[in-house]
Amino acid sequence: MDFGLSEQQLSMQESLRRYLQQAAGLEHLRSVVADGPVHDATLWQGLADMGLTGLLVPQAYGGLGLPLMDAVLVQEVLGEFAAPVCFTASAILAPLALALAGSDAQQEKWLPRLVDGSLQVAVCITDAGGSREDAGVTAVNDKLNGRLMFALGAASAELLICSCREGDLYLVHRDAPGLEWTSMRSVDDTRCLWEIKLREVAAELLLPEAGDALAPVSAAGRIALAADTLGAAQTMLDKAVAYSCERQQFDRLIGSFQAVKHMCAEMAAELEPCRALLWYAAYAYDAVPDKRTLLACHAKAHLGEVGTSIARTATEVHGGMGFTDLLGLHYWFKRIGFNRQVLGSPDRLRAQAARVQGWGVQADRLMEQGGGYR
Amino acid sequence: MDFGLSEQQLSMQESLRRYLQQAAGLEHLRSVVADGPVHDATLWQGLADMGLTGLLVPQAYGGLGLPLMDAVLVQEVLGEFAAPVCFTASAILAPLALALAGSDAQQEKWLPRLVDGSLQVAVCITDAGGSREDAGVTAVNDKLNGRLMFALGAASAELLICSCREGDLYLVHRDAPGLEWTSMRSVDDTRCLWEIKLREVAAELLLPEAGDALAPVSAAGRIALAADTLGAAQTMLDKAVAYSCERQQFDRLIGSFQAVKHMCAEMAAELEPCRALLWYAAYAYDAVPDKRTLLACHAKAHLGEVGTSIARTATEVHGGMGFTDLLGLHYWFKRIGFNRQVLGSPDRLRAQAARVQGWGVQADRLMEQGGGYR
Amino acid sequence: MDLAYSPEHKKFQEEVRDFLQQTQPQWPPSRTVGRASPEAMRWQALLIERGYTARSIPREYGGHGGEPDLLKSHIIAEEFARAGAPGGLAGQGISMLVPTLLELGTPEQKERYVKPTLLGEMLWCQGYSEPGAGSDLASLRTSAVDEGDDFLVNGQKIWTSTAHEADMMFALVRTEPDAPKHRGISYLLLPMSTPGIEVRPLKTMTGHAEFNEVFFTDVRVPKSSIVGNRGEGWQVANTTLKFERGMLGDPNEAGRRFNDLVTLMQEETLDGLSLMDNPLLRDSLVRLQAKVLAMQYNGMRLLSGELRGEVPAIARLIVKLQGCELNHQLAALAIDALGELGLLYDNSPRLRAEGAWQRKYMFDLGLIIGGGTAQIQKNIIAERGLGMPREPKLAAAPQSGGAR
Amino acid sequence: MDLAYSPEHKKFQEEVRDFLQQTQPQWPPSRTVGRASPEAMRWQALLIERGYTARSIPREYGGHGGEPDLLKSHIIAEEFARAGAPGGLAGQGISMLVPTLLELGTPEQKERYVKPTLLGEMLWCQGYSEPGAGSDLASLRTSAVDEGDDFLVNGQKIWTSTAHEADMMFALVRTEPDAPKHRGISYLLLPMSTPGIEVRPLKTMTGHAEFNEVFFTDVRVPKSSIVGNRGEGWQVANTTLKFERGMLGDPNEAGRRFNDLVTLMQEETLDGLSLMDNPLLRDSLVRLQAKVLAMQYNGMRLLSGELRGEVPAIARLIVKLQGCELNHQLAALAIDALGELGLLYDNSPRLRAEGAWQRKYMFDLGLIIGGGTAQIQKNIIAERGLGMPREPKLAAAPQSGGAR
Repeated sequence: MDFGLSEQQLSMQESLRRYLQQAAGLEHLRSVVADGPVHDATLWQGLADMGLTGLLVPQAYGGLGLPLMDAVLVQEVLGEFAAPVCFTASAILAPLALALAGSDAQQEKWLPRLVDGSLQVAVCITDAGGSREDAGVTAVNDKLNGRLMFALGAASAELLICSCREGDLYLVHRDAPGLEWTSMRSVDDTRCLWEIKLREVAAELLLPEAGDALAPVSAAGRIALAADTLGAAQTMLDKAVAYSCERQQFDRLIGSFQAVKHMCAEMAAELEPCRALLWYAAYAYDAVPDKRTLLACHAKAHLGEVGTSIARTATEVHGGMGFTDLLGLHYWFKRIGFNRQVLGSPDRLRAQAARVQGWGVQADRLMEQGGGYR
Repeated sequence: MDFGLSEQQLSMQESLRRYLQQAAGLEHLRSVVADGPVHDATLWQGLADMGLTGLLVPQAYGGLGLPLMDAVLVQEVLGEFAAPVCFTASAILAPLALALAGSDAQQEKWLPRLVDGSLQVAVCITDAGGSREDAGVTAVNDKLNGRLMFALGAASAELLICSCREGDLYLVHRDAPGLEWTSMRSVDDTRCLWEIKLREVAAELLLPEAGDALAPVSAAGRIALAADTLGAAQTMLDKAVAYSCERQQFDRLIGSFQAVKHMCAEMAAELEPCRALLWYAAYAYDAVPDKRTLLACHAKAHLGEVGTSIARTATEVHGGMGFTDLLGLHYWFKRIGFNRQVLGSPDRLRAQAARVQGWGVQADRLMEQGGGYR
Repeated sequence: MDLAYSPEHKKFQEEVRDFLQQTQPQWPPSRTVGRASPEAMRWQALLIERGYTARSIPREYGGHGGEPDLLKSHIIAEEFARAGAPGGLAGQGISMLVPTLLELGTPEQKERYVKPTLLGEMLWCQGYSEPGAGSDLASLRTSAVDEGDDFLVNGQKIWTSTAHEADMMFALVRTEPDAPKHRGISYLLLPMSTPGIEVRPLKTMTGHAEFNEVFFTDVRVPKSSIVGNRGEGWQVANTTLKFERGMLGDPNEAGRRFNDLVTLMQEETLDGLSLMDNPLLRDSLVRLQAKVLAMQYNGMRLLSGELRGEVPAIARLIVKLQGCELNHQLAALAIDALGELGLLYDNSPRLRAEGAWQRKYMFDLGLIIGGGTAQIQKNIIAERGLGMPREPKLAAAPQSGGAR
Repeated sequence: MDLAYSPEHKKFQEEVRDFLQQTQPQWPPSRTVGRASPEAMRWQALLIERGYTARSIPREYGGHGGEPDLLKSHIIAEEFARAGAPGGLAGQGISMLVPTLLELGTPEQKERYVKPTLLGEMLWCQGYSEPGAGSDLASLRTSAVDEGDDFLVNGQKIWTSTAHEADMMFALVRTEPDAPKHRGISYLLLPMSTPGIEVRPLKTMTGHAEFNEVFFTDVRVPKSSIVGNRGEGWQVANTTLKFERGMLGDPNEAGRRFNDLVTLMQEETLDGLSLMDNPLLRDSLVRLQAKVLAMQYNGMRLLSGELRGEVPAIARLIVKLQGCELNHQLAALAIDALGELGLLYDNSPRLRAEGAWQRKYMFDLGLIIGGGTAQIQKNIIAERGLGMPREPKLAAAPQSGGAR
């Protein structure tokens, strides 16, 4: 019995941190996102060269075939650095969906290119966040019609994996006729978001041998974003502590004021148990499939709340400097804000966590009859 | 334009405080409630002698015929002292219901006895808090059948005013055949609660000339309990500040620690705006009837939340002593807890505040169809 | 408790309403903080003439010269807000410098500065905060060295909004370096065109440069530019800060924001159902409504307190802390209600309210921190409001290094 | 990350399960803190024999004499909890005094006290806190004056649970009045039957006397009753306090309480609808579930850390603060879910769970305050966990009077 990370996992995180310290520091981040949301291709290639984009790809296709946990640990470190890459879409959701539900031909064609970093995939699971402005696509005879909102993924994505209203996953080529991509701009310029219109677009159904593919893909995405928030929030806390041990006001370090100490202590006290929750959610994804959805909902919802609170408190500890662009603290603040809403807001995730436990189903049924509230 | 209390109102509160300081101090409270929930008849007579039980009774029946505000200000001071009397039932709800919907004969018979303090009335508005264990009474041909839970009022109450499932108010004599009273015991021994079974009990309908009587009576009860919480919370805050300016630990007054200061500051910052909210709710009860229900819901819900938080924080500021019986702080703690639940919990009141503004009616309708959730 | 107006004030209220109805075609675009447009300046002149702004400032200094009447001022603010009409010019020159000069300025200073400031011809910025002097403002270091008739100013200011377009600055500088912290400061007026002043925009987390940094290198300022006595700038500034702090946490802003939030929740849907039908969002909305109302009524209570001449201390001290927090919570709920749509920013497609909710959510954090952080506010409430003991004096020299 | 047990531990797990199944008829009523019943003492002896309690305490002192195996201890706790079986005897004698004696006691002290304590024959209470020494424990004043072979003890203790039935007390007393605060304290063992000791029950807000006050008037205690060195009682006590703090905020308690809350919400109705169908209550429930799970997994992480020999510091330091708060929030939600029913207490008709929710709601507040208040916990997390600077030293004598 061992509840914790292995030596290999810890050293993988450490080497990634070392790499990002030199390749993705604050100045790099600033320059890369200066003109809006990006996927940093150079950085991506660096991750591929470290073998990280293929962590989840089966060994048969050149990947490492590791459990979700390892990719989640990478995502955590990317969150620590607010790294401007779409890791969740191309290195977590895409390989999982393809490995789970792709045909041999599809796997052979695409998985190796995920490993070498040459392929970017966009992913849109509208269901996860709920449908706004009637977004959603309908599949008839493998033709998709409709509109997807809030797809995650790089501008250079060649493929799109999306869910349709009926709950199936589809694979779509970027150059398929009838597709129209529009870039959306969120507060967080370190990830890209898209609106995609589809008119009679040819698509390939991703159908697993057993069960559905949407649920595990949703769960993995949520765990990944929770990990990203864990990393980002830890960075904000660390920066707040460090700043409070440097900054003087009223002839003393502000970190010696009890108010500041308690703000930092509360952040730590909220955040630290999230680490164990996240680990268990990632572990359960592979080891306890029954609890997959429940724990993914809990991890993302809870980290969404804790992260938001830390983003705010850490900014406050920095005083005016936290509010300026000078320290760049806001990149993490916005990253956490993004993770909170994408793939399901906390209250929506809690409702789903209740549903999978059979709690309050009568109320849900009544509301669904009335208009689809989930 | 004047948003505030008049000289008369302030001096009425001051004389009441002076009276309670000598007649209802902590030692008195302890001795009175030693054996369980009570209505302190001596204290009640004292209030009657000051003219306070007749504040709301029309002048024609010997009362002062004042607006609700004045009774609310009395209730606030009673909350400050956690005074063991059922003022809300006998001096606020009963005179309002009788004045609003009583016949001339009923008014003539009962109102003067409210003024001189010789009559106690119990009140039960089951609707306000929602029905637990299918409590509720049905009225057919002025006969009541069913079960009332959580009636407020003294053991010596001669009358009961209650609402039936259909939403009407009824007047019932304590000695009417078919009535069975059972005392309930809550954490708060300074007020009495009753369960009342009714089998074919003869009752007199209280029907106002226009509108219904239940809504204003509910609103008044809620504003009264909110006022009680305001007074009780203010006492807890004052005691916390005073204690922190006396108690030394680590060679300094604990009130000089920033953590303790901020706890007290946060209590004050939360509580002080409640005062204006409560005043406006009491004022609107008579002056802006359209907003009566909305503001009553807001005042009680918001003071319920703020009060709970202050009850806890003020106890914490007192450290271990706050947890003991020695300082008696818990009488206020429990008083606030009682006010939070009785006549509608905060979430239920917020739902009603939304409904009267037409917000979310579709969802409410769906849920009501499904089982009566309000 | 009587919220009706006297006949005189009712009449005044009608006057204001009539005025606003008649002048609607002349309304300039809603007021901004920086340089006033010609329309805005004309509007300002009209408002002064009618006594709807600069009401009690003497005519000789460009004001309306009326008797102070708090209730009329309240009616003006209320009616302008109700009609959605732009008020008079704002900005730190009008709200902070003018009252200070009227109280402490020399006749020449009043003569020279008040009227053009009121009319929007002269724009001011405030030079108080420094990178090392935020919460602890009195530790400011920008120096003004005595050089005969002039001071030679060197140092840096931060958080200087409108510095890039201002004509003038009112600033705190250290004229007596050897005096105790609070004693060696003077309050100085200086033209922004003086050689040696450099203004750099200060970008914040919102992505915009709402503020500036201002650098002083051997900037020469005549000694006659001091307001109040030399070395007493701290007291002069506190006269002014009082006005600034009164503006933060305005419950009317919370009211407007709340109404926008209600509209949003009525208009937006999720999975085809109105957001207002989401029981969790609705509950959060009503929870905030109670706080908004409480702060608005608290504001009315304060107004009545001023009319009576007895302002309830705690009710006043908590306004900034509670008001700014409430505004922030309103923006937070709007973002949550919008979900992913609430993340959108800049000129994104599907953007709601031009990204105002996110911008406010972030800017509010700046307001929670600025003008006395939430922590400083709590100290003030505890010490001045509740009479709790001050932080005890420390034993020795400044701590450094800490226990890391 | 691998949550499976090794074959050895799996086998052990089965052994425990079998044992519990077979012995179920013998289980005494669930364990209490005070004096043990004869059945509980027999059960305790059986558990020691099997190594399910007092596992690694040497046989010569009445323990099982096994090798320490944290994982087996964890399995035991887990299986007992799963089966709902009563564990071994608890109480401050077993959990705090015994480990202290084993570490620092003389051979005579171990000989004399450990075995009867383990077997439940000797009941202890703890004499640390005093009315004036709570958070600031080191300022305690109960004096033990040197009188040749004995100390003469005078003073008062508070928060002494089980004092009214205990045989013995382990106490902190001041033996060196002139030494610095932390240096003059000694750790003393004394029979509660010693003349001059008076025990008065201390009623708390729950209405029950869970604690006592203990008064000492010229109580004579032989010097041989000191544990550790004279004047080093502070260090001795800290060995013990470590054990106490580990017990507060137990995530298993949160788990049990959460399950009870789920049952409550499934069984109770409001207006005919299950409480679980109330979207607001359900949301609050799930919110707390995430916290309960997080604290439980945090506990597993700590266990693994102990097994590895590297306990993550912050994960450990936060347990008391977060765990006690979480338990309190669970009770608060239960009360809210029950509405007026949640107010009922004592032997009221319609009472739910014998009033346990209200009792816990209040008692938790005592736990949040006791054993290091929430504020002290935050200081510790900030200073020891995050390496932030300590409170700077004060300038002069104690403040008094304040600024009121």
